[in-house]
Amino acid sequence: MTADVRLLAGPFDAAAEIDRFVAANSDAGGVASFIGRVRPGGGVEALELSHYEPLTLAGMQALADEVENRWQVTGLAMVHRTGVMLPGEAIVLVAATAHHRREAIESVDFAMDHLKGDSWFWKREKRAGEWHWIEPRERDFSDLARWQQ
Amino acid sequence: MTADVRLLAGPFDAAAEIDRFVAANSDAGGVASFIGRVRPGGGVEALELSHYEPLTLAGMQALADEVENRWQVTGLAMVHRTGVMLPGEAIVLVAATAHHRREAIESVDFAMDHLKGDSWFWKREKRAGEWHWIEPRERDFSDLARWQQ
Amino acid sequence: MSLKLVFLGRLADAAGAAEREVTTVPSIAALIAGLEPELSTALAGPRVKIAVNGKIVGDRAVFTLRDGDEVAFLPPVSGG
Amino acid sequence: MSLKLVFLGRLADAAGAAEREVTTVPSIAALIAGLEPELSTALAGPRVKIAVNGKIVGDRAVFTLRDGDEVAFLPPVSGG
Repeated sequence: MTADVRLLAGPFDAAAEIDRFVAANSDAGGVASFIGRVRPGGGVEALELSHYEPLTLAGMQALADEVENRWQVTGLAMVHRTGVMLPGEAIVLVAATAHHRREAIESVDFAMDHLKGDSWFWKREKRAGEWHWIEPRERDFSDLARWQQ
Repeated sequence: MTADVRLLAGPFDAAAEIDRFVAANSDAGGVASFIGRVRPGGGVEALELSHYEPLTLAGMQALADEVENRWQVTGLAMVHRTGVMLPGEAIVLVAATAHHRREAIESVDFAMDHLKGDSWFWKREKRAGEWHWIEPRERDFSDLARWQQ
Repeated sequence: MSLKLVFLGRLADAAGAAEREVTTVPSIAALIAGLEPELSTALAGPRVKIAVNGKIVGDRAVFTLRDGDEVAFLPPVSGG
Repeated sequence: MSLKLVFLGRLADAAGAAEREVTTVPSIAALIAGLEPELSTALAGPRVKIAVNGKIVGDRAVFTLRDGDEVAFLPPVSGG
């Protein structure tokens, strides 16, 4: 199995990616997925994700390898935006198939926790015309800690 | 919030349902979902799900209510096929949005465990031209037991 | 003067049809006893649940059937 | 005879640009010490990681820089 791991500089259609993933994994009984988007409302006018290619993409590949080691996934896709995104635009898609439904769901859960809390992305939000850097959140560390038992 | 709970007698496009769900929940930051399909291969020529409308749909509605009570879901869809399905066809789609990503993922996990192990569906498979009823599986009970702690 | 019986899952095979009309009888025990022996045995097991007019019957021993009731026989549901 | 510096996240604001070229110096300590004081302070913190040519540096005290190296300064990543 080869994981489909991509960094995209421009907008992507997350539902179409799921459609493609389902078609590419036609032998799978189930597909778990998570789509993360820029939340409309709350005063965020834009979101920018910076990355450092040599680390960011390599880190996502290493994460995909770890998912494959922990669960019997038969298909895995991780697609992540970079650059400036507007409210409603997709930031990230993770989709997985596995031998059992719960493994597929856990794989997605694990990959999302690590993409959010343990990846080489730097994020800032534009509010009232001003950019503000986003710091790490306590919740991200506690989400990650769940997997270290 | 009103959950979108449906029993469908004919084929449906699960990725298109996710697309519609994402559009209907445009204020949500993330969408977790699971698509279950008739697994191709393994000798299954067709799958038939019988239901008893007064219990099956009411049971799915009650399950949706329970999901809403346990998690702060902001959107929930449960779409389930009935009748005869061919390999590759979608059987079930669950999609959820919630205030936090992990709540959305857990809601989908919970709903799938209960749809699979605790719903009014009777299932038979056609193998080599013969229909065989499917009995409950031990794994379904253990999946359900996780939520009763 | 009749009850509508609904047989789900493999019980439809045992009954030879998914539905059947029978003359009204007052109790579930009498209803089951009045069917052909093999079907009667299949329905009497503790794992078969019974719904009357779409509601699961709690204690079938004390339940009174009425004309026009729909009585559904529900074997254990299938897994994943 | 130069190093390429890359500043990520808020460090790009502190540096005034995402990238910069500087004359090669042998150690990371010398590199940081040679920058303007505010930037130097921002880079010296223990939460700022350093990557050379795409690999995180383990012990920056003993790392030797070479002509043409790309040195990236990585502040803590952002959360969810």
